[in-house]
Amino acid sequence: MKRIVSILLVVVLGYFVYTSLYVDGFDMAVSDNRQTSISDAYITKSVTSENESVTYMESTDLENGSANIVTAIVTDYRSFDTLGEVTVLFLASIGVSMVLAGFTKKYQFKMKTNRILKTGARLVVGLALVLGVYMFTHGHLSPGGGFPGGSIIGASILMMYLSEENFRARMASFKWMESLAGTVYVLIGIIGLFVATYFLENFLPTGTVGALVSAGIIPIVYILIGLKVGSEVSGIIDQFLTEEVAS
Amino acid sequence: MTITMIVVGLMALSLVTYVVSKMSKGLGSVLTILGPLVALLFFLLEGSGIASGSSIGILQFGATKLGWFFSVTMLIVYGCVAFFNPYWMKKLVHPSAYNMLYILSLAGTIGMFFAVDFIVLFIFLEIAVFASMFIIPFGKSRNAAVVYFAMSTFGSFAFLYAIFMMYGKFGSFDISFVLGQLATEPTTAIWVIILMGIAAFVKLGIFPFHIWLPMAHGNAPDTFSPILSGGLVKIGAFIAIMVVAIAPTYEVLKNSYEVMGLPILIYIVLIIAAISMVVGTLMAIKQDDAKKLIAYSSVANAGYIIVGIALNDQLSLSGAMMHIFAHAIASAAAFLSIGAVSYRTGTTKISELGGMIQKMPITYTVYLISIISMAGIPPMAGFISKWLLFQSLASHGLMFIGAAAFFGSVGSFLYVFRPLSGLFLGQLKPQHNHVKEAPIFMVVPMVILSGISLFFGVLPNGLLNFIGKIQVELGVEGITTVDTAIMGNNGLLDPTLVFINFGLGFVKAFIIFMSLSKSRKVGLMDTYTAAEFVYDPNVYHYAKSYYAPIERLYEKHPDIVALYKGLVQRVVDLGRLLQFIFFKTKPGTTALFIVLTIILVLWGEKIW
Amino acid sequence: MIQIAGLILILIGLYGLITKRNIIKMIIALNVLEIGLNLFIVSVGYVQDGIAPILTEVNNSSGLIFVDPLPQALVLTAIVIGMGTTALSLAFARKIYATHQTFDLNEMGVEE
Amino acid sequence: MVALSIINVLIAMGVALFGFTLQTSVAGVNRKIIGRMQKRYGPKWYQEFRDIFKALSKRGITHGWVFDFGVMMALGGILATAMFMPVANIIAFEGYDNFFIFVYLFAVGMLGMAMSASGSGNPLASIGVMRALSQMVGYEVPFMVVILALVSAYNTSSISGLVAIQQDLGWNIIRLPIGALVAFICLQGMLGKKPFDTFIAPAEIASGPMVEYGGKQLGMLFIMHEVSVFVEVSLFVNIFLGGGNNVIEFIAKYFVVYTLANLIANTLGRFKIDQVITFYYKVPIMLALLQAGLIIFLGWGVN
Amino acid sequence: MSQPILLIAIPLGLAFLSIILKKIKVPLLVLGLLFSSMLVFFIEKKSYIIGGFKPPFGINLVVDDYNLYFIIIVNVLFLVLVLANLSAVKPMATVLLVASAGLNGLLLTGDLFNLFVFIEIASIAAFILLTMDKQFLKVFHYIIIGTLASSLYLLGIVILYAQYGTLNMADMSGLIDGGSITPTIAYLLIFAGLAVEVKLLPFNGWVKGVLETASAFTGPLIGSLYAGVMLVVFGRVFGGVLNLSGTMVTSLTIIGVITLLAGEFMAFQSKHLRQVWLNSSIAQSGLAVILFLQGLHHVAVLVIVANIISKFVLYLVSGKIAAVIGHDKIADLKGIFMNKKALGIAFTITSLSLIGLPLFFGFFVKINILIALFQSSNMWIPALVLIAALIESAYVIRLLVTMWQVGEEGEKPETIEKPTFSLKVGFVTCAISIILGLMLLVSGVYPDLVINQSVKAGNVLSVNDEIQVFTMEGGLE
Repeated sequence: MKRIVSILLVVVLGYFVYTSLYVDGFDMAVSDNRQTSISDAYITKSVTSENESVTYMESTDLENGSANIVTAIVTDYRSFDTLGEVTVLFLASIGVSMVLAGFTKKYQFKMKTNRILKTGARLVVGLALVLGVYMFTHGHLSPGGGFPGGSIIGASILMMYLSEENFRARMASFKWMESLAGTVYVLIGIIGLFVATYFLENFLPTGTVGALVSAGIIPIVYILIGLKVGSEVSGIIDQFLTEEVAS
Repeated sequence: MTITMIVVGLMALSLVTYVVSKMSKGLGSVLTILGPLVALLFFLLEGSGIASGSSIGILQFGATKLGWFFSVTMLIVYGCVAFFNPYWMKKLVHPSAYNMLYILSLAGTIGMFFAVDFIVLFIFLEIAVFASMFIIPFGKSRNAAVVYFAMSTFGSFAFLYAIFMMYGKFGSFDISFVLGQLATEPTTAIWVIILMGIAAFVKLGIFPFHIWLPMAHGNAPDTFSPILSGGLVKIGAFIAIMVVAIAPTYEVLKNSYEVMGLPILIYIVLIIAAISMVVGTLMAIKQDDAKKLIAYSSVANAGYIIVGIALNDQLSLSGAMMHIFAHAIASAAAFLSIGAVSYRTGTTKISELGGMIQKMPITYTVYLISIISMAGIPPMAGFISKWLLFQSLASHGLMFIGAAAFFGSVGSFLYVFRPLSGLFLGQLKPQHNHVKEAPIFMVVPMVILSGISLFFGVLPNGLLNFIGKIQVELGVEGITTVDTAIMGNNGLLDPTLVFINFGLGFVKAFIIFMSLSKSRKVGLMDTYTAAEFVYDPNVYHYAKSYYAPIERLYEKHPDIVALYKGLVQRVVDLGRLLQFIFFKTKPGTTALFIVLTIILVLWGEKIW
Repeated sequence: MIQIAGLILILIGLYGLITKRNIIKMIIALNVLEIGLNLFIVSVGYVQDGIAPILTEVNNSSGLIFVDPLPQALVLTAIVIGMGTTALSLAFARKIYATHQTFDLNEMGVEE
Repeated sequence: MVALSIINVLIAMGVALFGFTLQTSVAGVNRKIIGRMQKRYGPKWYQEFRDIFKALSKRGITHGWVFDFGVMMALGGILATAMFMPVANIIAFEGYDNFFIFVYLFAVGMLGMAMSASGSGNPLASIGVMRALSQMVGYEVPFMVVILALVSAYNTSSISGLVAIQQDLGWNIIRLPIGALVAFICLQGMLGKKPFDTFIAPAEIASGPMVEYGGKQLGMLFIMHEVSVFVEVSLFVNIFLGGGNNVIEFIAKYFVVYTLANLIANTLGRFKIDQVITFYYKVPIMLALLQAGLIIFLGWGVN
Repeated sequence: MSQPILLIAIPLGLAFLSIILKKIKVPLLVLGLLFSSMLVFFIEKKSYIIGGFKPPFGINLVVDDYNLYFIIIVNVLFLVLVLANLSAVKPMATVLLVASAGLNGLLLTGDLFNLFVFIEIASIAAFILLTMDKQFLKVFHYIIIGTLASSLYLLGIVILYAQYGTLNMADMSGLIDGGSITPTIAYLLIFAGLAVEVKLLPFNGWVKGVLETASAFTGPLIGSLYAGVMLVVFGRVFGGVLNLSGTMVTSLTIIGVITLLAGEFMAFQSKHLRQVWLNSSIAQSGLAVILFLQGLHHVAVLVIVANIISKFVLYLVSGKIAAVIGHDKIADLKGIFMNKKALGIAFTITSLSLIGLPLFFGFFVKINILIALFQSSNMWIPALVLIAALIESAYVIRLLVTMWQVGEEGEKPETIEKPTFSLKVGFVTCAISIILGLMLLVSGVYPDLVINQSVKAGNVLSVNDEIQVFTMEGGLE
């Protein structure tokens, strides 16, 4: 009965939302070739300077040098959001460790891992770590970036945890990394404020669009984010794979 | 000295009093005496033409005769009652706070009477209310303060709403301007009149808003009950006068349906006033606590005041004002005498006392004089006002209201006699054998108040002439007096003549009495007992359920307190229900509510 | 179409939140809701025949038709935030389990 | 002070004295009549005077100052009330003989007596006072309502004014029989005659308020009682029977009213106190309101 | 130097640092907050660009009369709160720094999506802070509902983005005013999202569990600062950006009114101190929301300011009482202030201000609410507001009387012994309560500064030349 009512309610809600979005003159449907002026400016990188078009490996010294436009938005145009996002993750990792404060002993799975798994895992972990690092260093050029990169690092740590019974990452160093990465991110912002004019301003030369060393602070920020996210995710994983010390 | 200076000075004094009281309780309580007395002195010296003084911010005052009249009444009461404060310092829980709030409530009332602006009026009204509210729990009851404040706030908010209705229409808070404009907006005007009327009813303790009066007056500290009954209740009368006399009520209501030549609304008000006379009287008759009894009598007397104000003619209005004055003085004196008894014996229950006249004759005399005034018996001030009111009732031919008024009047003989007989007369309880007369500084203010009652009962014309001037100020024909006689609609009253006649009669009786052989003095236990030997004064005293035969007749009366309790219970239940519905520990429920709300709003959007 | 799918996922998530009394299931429902939301956001930025907004050697000019990059950036943020809250709520779930020995709200008996 | 010349005061005192003499005599005569009715011989017509003087001459007891003071206050109040009473064409204070003065000044005397009685310390007295006051609640209201209607209709509350109007229009008792009936029932209560003598109830509460009195206090209370009966009956005579053109007519009417009341009293038993109140709030008040309604709304009998 | 971004950046940076510099966590926290509360006084009113891109494209922070007012209050109170609970904050120092940054971000940001991020930061910080009270299940409730709420909010702004192609508040506001369609569903979703945080009635299932056990630290933080900031955000979004009209205003106002009344009803029946205040907070939020929806921003601002300050003191004192006595059942707190008069006086002043008695700040709030409502020719809302105020007065006075007086009904005080338990509350708490109480008293006698500031603040959201307010100095202006 409860379920039927709930389903009914949800369906009614869906109907109302649907009609308000698509029927009552409020046009949410995908229109063709609709570019908002803002996104257009992001794509042509013409927010501060008048810029007709951007060409890969040709345009130089633009307001933003990232070939990946999403990255450009995430780490430059709306970098402040990203700082907040990092903070959320940071908070989550602190929160997890505070909530599970008594949980210190590593969780013992019932199933024992075998040698193949262990060896395979080590192999993959190395590759995965490299992949992660690649991801966040090339975030301004290709899909990916700090967050996926960091997550991949976290995933590799998880793999180690699962495959090796006694493996325990050194959380202290992760903490240092996390802390330093975060602090440096903020510092970069503040440097922007003092060296240039604005907080988080891209005060380095942006170089050529598409080059590895380009786009000013974007790669630095993404590396920091990658390190930070990686260490935070690892921290969370570490915390989750522990259990309460029986007292 | 200007009004502004007095009001601001009193407010400052209240803080000073607090600080001084922290150092020395006695000194602080002396300040509570000096404050009102000095202010009274200024008012009397400057007369009703006292300068209003420059405004401080929004605090702007305008001198009116009406305000002067009320202020002086209030100051007399406050000044006289304050003499009791030093004696209560060690009995109170928070003596410093008491002293501060005492002066603060005075400042509130005085400020209110002279306000030219509704907001200022409201500010001071609320100050008076909350200052007094905090004093009440120093007495016997904690709930009383809450009930008082809740009821009072109900009235205040009705008033506030009315103020803002007028503001919404006329864009101003200026009292005379706004009330003057009222006739142009009849619909608003009627609402304003009703709401302000409710405010007046609540403050005065008119049925059905009277329940706070016995609770608050009966349970407040003995030093503060006289203030509540004699002073603060009269705020309601002030508001009522404002509604009926200053606002063009009769003009607004002139097209409405008429009963007995009066607009229906006025007639309803009269009926409510009549009910409150009857209810107040009946409830007062059955009280065993002397303070509660006087409190209920205030309810009944408030009915008279409202009748007088509502009729708003030459005689009734002057009767109402005279009654305000007379009742303030008399009820303060009555409460003070009960307070004095309580000071010496620690109780105000009639059935626990008896024969106090032997120990406290002056207190007894003060009580006697004040109840004579409260019952409206010559030669006290209360008679003048009742006579004027009856004149007006008779000339309007309001027979039902009249019947209620007569009932209240006769009933007042009953209830005032109950403490007189049970508390002061009769057998003295053995445990009170060592009680002494009240201290001299408690006796002095009581005697002063009694003197005022008597003086204005014999020579009221000075006061009545002033009331006449107030009436003219309010746009009503003033009361006319000839020498010592008062001109009524259908007869003359010469209080002086009445007093002289009474004096002559008394002298005759005195002569007869003295010329005859002297009686032998015997003790109170030495009485006719039908040959029974009675040795215990406790069992030989008729004070418990004094009016049992009458009380039996209406013991099954509907209880208005239960009604209010039910209302409060409903609020509590509703709150519990809401809390039960909305505050579950299950997030799913909250999510459900969110979904439901969104659906409902969207649905509303679709429909309209 | 994808928008509709996103909306449906949101509704499923809501349904789960309303009916489920199991903490883990509630967290899952919340995740479903968030995924639906993310899907919706991304689909809002879709442009007919648009390509991913990355300049590469193939798509080397900004004159091409790209899909709206902003919603994608928003989704990135939203995903990470969602992950953070999920992690936190799972930690809470573990803690609650440690105290009550159950994930089911009905069995905890703390209803007032 | 318009009215207060020595002459007026002397006249007023004369009225009071006249009232006392009249009522005491009439009461004596009535005792005779009642005696005859009961197949007794009855006392002499001046027996009441004898009783009073006897009491006054005795040496009594006192229970403290309020006991004496109350008696004086009672007698003083009642005498002052009687001084206002117009008797036929003898009016001490023309225009000032306001009805409300009678009611309230009368109460001073009553209060004095009640105070004195309670001050005696005897619970029986207190019970008597309580009953008297309770009874007052009963009879006062219907009576006042009728008077209110009259005052409202004639626009005067002066007793002499009411008398004068009746001399033009005729007696109120004829034109307003319901009101007169109510007033008479109330008079019965005021006088404390059976069936409304509950507050005295000699055999039950030993004469109630009077239980402790003897000697001069009792004598003074007798005087006070006689004067108060004079005031009460005279009010009825003046308001409903048109007073009198001369003293003889007034005395005749007075006699008739008082005797009638006495006769009725001697044919009835005694109500309990709550029966008294219930009775007054059933019959007389309804009749009074009916009469008032007839007068105020319909104007019957007043023009 | 007076860059408002530092209000966010410095605490964030310190927060990141503090996890390695564990030993000096608390000094870092105090330092950061001290810095913030100094900085707020030097901030200029203008729009600050972040990252060098002008507003519709980049994110900007806005400092205007509206939020500057609250930034000052919130930062100073945050510092004060930490100082009052210095012994308790050690484990939470990092989170507190983030919370401070989050609250400042909520107040400052001029971008709708950035607002979402800060809502998340602030609420996650709140979740973690609330674990101090060890009520995990109840916080879990908050997490679920809070996350749901922010998802709804996000959905709303995405729909708006799809419609108008911008996320900047000022830009959005202009486009909405110029546009032809009313995106009702988006408004409603945003409303639902914010309503959870501002505790409107059907949305606030989490409040009771969280706040009724709140300590002297989490209580003022969540009940006063968070609530105030969320209301400010609500005002910013619904007063400044979205342009409601027609049925929508009515429906949402009804929700506000229900919240107001139901909050007071629930508070009236509450038997525990903190339960009373949480219900009263709900009611006050309802009131502020009503005023914002009716376009009476300046009075809504007044309500928020009064509510932040008064609830701060009330939760602080109540939390301390609960900590010292061990419970907060009102019936067992008879005469608790008799041995701690200073604290009691502060508590009393604050509660009297809450119910709007003259001489206290709340009075002018009440008067101005009524003036504003009547000016917009509303008849029903003021009546309901007054009914709510009536109920509020009743329970607050009942509470005060209980806490100042000993003895059962009918007992005379002179016969009763004074309570023996003593209320050991630190000097700092007392001092803070008294100072805040005195502020309410002073601004109750001279409210002009606050009121004028509120009018300025309100005018930021929508300029209204015909605003009339009642002040001490000039009466009706």
